[in-house]
Amino acid sequence: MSRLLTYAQAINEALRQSMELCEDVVVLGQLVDYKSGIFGTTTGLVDRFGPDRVQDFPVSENLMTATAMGASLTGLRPVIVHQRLDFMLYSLDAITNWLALWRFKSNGHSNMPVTIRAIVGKRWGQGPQHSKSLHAWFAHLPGIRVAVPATADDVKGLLMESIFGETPAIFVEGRTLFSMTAHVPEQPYRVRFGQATIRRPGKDVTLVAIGVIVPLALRAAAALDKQGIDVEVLDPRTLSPLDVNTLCESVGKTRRLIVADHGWTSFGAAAEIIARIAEILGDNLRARPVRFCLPDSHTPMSMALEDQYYASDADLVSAIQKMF
Amino acid sequence: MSRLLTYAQAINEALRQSMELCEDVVVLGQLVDYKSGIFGTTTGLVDRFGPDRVQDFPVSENLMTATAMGASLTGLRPVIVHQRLDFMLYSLDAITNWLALWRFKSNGHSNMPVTIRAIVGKRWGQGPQHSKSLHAWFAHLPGIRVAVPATADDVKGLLMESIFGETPAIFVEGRTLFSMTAHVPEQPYRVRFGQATIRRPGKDVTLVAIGVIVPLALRAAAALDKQGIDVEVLDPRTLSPLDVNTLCESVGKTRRLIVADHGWTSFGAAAEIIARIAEILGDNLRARPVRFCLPDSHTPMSMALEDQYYASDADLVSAIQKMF
Amino acid sequence: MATEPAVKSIQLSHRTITLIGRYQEMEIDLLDRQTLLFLFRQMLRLRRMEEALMQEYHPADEMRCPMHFCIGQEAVPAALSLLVEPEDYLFSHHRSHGYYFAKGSPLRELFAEVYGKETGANGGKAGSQDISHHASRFYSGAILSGAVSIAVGAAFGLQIRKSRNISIAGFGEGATDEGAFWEAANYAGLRRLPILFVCENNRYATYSDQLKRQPNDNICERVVTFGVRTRRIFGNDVVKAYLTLREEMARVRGGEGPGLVEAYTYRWNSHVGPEDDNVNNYRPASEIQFWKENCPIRLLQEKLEAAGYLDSQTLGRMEREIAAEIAANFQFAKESPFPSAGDWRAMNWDDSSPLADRLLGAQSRSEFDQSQPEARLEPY
Amino acid sequence: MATEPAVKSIQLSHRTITLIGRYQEMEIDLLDRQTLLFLFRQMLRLRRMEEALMQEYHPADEMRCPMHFCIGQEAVPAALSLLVEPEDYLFSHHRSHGYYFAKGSPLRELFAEVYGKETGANGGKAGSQDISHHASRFYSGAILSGAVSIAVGAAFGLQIRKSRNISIAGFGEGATDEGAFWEAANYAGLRRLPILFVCENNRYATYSDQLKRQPNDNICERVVTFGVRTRRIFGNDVVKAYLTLREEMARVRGGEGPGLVEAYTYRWNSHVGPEDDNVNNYRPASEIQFWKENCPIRLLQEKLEAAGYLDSQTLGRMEREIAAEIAANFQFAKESPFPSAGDWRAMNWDDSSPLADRLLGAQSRSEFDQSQPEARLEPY
Ligand SMILES: Cc1ncc(C[n+]2csc(CCOP(=O)(O)OP(=O)(O)O)c2C)c(N)n1
Ligand SMILES: Cc1ncc(C[n+]2csc(CCOP(=O)(O)OP(=O)(O)O)c2C)c(N)n1
Ligand SMILES: [Mg+2]
Ligand SMILES: [Mg+2]
Repeated sequence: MSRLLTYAQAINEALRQSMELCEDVVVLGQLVDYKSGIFGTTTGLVDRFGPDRVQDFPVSENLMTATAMGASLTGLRPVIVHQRLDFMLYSLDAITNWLALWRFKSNGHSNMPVTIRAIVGKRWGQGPQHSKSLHAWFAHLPGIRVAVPATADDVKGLLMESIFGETPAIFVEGRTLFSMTAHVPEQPYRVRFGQATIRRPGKDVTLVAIGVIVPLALRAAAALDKQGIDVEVLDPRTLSPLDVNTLCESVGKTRRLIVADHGWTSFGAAAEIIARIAEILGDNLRARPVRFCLPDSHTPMSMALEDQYYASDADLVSAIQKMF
Repeated sequence: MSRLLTYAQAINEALRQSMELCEDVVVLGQLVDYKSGIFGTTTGLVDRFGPDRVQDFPVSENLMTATAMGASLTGLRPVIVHQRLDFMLYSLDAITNWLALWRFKSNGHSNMPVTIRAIVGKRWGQGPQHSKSLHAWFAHLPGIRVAVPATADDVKGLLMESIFGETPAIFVEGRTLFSMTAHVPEQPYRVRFGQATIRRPGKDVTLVAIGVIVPLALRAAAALDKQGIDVEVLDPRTLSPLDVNTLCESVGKTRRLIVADHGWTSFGAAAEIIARIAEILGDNLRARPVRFCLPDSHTPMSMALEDQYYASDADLVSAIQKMF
Repeated sequence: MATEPAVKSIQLSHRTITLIGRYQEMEIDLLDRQTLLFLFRQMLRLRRMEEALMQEYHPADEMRCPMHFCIGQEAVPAALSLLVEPEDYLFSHHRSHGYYFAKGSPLRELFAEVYGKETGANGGKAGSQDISHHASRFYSGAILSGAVSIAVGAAFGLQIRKSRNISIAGFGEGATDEGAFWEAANYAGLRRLPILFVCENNRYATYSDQLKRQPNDNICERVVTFGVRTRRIFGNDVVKAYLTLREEMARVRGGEGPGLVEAYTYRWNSHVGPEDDNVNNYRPASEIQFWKENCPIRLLQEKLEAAGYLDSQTLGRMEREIAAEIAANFQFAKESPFPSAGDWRAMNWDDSSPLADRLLGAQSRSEFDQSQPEARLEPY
Repeated sequence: MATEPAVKSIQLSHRTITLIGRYQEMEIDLLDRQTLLFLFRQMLRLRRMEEALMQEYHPADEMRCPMHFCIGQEAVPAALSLLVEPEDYLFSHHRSHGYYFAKGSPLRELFAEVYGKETGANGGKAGSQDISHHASRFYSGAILSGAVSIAVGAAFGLQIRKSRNISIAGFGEGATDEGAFWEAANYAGLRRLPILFVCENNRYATYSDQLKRQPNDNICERVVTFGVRTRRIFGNDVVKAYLTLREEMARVRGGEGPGLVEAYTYRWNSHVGPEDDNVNNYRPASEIQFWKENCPIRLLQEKLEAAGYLDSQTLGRMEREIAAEIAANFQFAKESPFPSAGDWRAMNWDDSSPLADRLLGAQSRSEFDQSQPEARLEPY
């Protein structure tokens, strides 16, 4: 049985079901225990599971991460939430010098199943300190899994997979997705890391769309369909591990590649995807691969500048047209 | 006039001359004012310029970075030093949420000319918390320049360019380079950001070697020369800005590209370079581009594992041979 | 009012403060009429400005950025505005308007900024929570405690240049949850930096009570152990705020090292935006009522009126002047053009280098001897 | 010795401590003979182990990793070793050997680890400064204060499971420079976590004097304001260390909330490695001399001999046993094979998911309606 749920509701359900299934699951984060519940994603949990398991944390992001890590050593499976990914930057020592290398350093004796949710703001004047998406950074780290779920059903399945998995994961959640709906199965289920999905099959060009860009990519693909360009939209769902097989299959078929990403262009996730294809498929492409990413610039606050900073459906359409 | 100086001596000279040229230059870092002077790079400075300008800082990396930033607002030109890049991770909030976006956010009214030196350990059991090189992360950041100087003459020129420039820069300094010598001009001089250098011209393949890998690349090129493979060794010197022109010229000529980097393979600097070439040159290559980077793994301490983790000259030679 | 304890008799804390009922201890005799009226006018200006921005915020929806209003917290900014010097540095957090105002930065540029206009203080790049005004040495930002750390750096710069100017960092009690804050306190205490920390303790970080995040309501007791002088005051008494800040700023300016003033105060509104956030049920109605009754403007106004310093005519004139100023600011903001993007690279990197051009020659190209061995590491 | 103040009469600090000359206040009567001898033996074992490792370090150059020896600082680890329970968690910093030893983790695996062997506690992946031993709940790491934060997390885990076990974090005074430390103290105080902070204040972080980095030598006074009980002791008095730690651990275990013990002590060696780092001229010779005279082992040994608890025969036997143990550890380490790399991915990621396999079903594929609008943000 599945119902239409919003992305935020799907997260909420994933957390609630995980906490029901296993009392080791705890949720830490600033304001997780208020009614507004981090855009609704944690609403109601504290009433059900109490303040030990659903805990408003001091504004101490580095410690929050380390707390989750230490708690995981005692068998807990913590989920931590950052209302903005930007706030998480205080915790990069904990993530990079400790969490990422814990398993490695322990020689495989000890894992830290910690799930970190980071929400990325977009538009409406979020500005440079409330809108960064650093998924490319996280995906560079050995020992960390990175999910960029685009739909309600994926976010639920990936979250539960992460909570009950053994390797720490960072979820980069696009805030503008939170009210979008999809059919979400009622029962607990998993979506595996490292398995891309073809959101729209096509034969002319592979459009890899990362996370929050997926709806835009699908709209652009629909528009191009009318113009006779058949776009295959590939959603990797997780960047680490990255499903290279599905990627190669798709590009092997279409022999055109464009990567759309809500991150900065240079040294970003799109570079990795293009480099992988270049390494593996070499000169088998019919067009030069294209990056469709944010400019290499911090985020402007003004709506006038946002309109230029964030691409529109039409921009993507015309970027793809140029490949033909 | 130039003399043979070690890399460490060249840094020391750059700092000393900069402090002589301009009293706004200050050096902050743990232990910069002791005789051992951060591998000799700061030795003697405190005697000459006093403890206000050469300052042993508390073990508070985030604050140290912010202190440099605030000081730069008052007109100072601070250089800060991290004995290991790993320690700098505590400061990623200051760098990413503040320093990188300061100019942008101020609408160009205010710059923060801060130079951050980060030293990367290698081998002899440095292990996972003393050997990370995150240059790819830094290069992803708008508003930050990233230098990866490989030689004594470059490090002096780039450091002085950075100290007297207007945009913050991060220097990633490979510790194993510190005793290597080059002819270093006596007078103060500049090496500009965004200008690659061809360390060895060749016609068969472009080997882009980043930072600490340069000596290894040159040795491999020499070995391949004897086998009739003429390698062009390109040292980008800075990753941000990246000298795309020289890169394209070289690869346009050799039509083969291999990128050797002392960073993790996935989502790293090599991906960016390969993606740039793919975007610009498309299918004009005679071989698939190749990444020659560290495995996607944290650094093992054991010398036995180090030998497998860090590539040898011979590994690079054979990686290049396979491209033919 | 014998049953209500005076603020002097209690240990100030958000737990005890409502016990005092109506605050009675403002001592206007300590200041001259002109200063008092100026303080009053500044508080009123700030209040009216915030009210006007709130009013316009929705449904007009032309100011599209998160905005943290400071209604109820006017005393500290008003007091600061009389004390801070143009060459001092002032840093603030997300709740920036009061501090921007205190630094005397041009208000119409704040209005234009929150409208995202080219004429804004940051050309529309920053918005309310990240606004800065370099020419007047005002800077803010939305990452808790981040600007406090940078303020310490400015103080260090001033110190080694032997300037008589000081650095001031304004923030809320929430910022002291961050380790970054304690690094700042430690270093300020260590070097006896010319910095004044101004903590407006309004009890909450968003909805979260201080005692949900910290074991005690004792920021002063903690900070003083880091070598920073501390003062705790009832922050809605603008006379007290003014005198305390004046004293502390003088000491900091005089080389006596860093100080912190913790001002107990309260925001009337929701944490962000003009919406009501009571749905989260985090503040007792009686507490809100206590603070509204002890509105900093009203407390002073009553004293001024009783002393005959302020009559309805003067007040009316003030209101009209302020209204006109606000109207002009809105007009400026609304009529200003939007920015257009242009060159993203130049916005983020400055590729010019006037100083390097002057000081540095070009390099002669040299060769690298590839036969030399790489360094073999020692333990360190 | 009337001219020398007893430690009781001074405020303990590294500035004043050398005034006491020879430490006279060890009270062995408070402990039974067996405990005293065990403490002595543990200190001696640790000392001899460190000496042996130092001896072998250069020029043999087979232990290729930075190593921070703890000679001179044996009292706290020895005391801890008698008090910590197997199910307690113990976290340490780069100077890890004493803590590893205290947790009762297998010493031969430490030897094998620093030789980079497959049989090492971490299979040669971590080395001295990052060593851990999961089975015995011991963890360390070389980033200052990082392990302290994780220790707090373990304490939180123990607390919500209502365990009677506790978490212990060992670190130096240098770690308290980091903001991370104060976040940890704040949260431990807030939640009254079952954690014991053990700060070995040896005055220096590498070469840098505490008073070059902190305004005062007053970690206890600072920490107590964060809601953590504190005790300051002369850390070379192993009886004092034992009694203090015993008391504090009992309180933590008993649910009385977090505590910190600050033990004043001293490392005899260079900061890292067996080399001498006096070239940096950072420690007065008289200070080194004071601490060597007040060697924790010697202080106890003299008392034991005076009390007739220890004679040269017993001591000789102990030394022989210890030497044999050390020799066996070296042999084990040297004879063990080096690891080979194998699968880098599996070393860094665990792709198995036994729990997920048990709890979760597979997903049915669903469609996404691309015509729906994206969310338009509100202020927050
Ligand atoms: C590093 C960081 N974490 C979290 C936030 C989210 N946040 C914005 S305002 C706020 C509360 C701030 O409280 P306080 O410092 O007391 O200032 P107030 O809003 O009460 O004036 C929080 C947690 C942030 N801006 N930065
Ligand atoms: C975050 C971080 N910054 C810097 C260092 C470098 N470092 C290694 S040990 C040390 C000094 C530690 O002093 P303390 O904490 O007092 O412990 P001790 O060595 O005296 O036992 C420093 C600064 C580090 N390991 N981690
Ligand atoms: Mg507050
Ligand atoms: Mg120390």
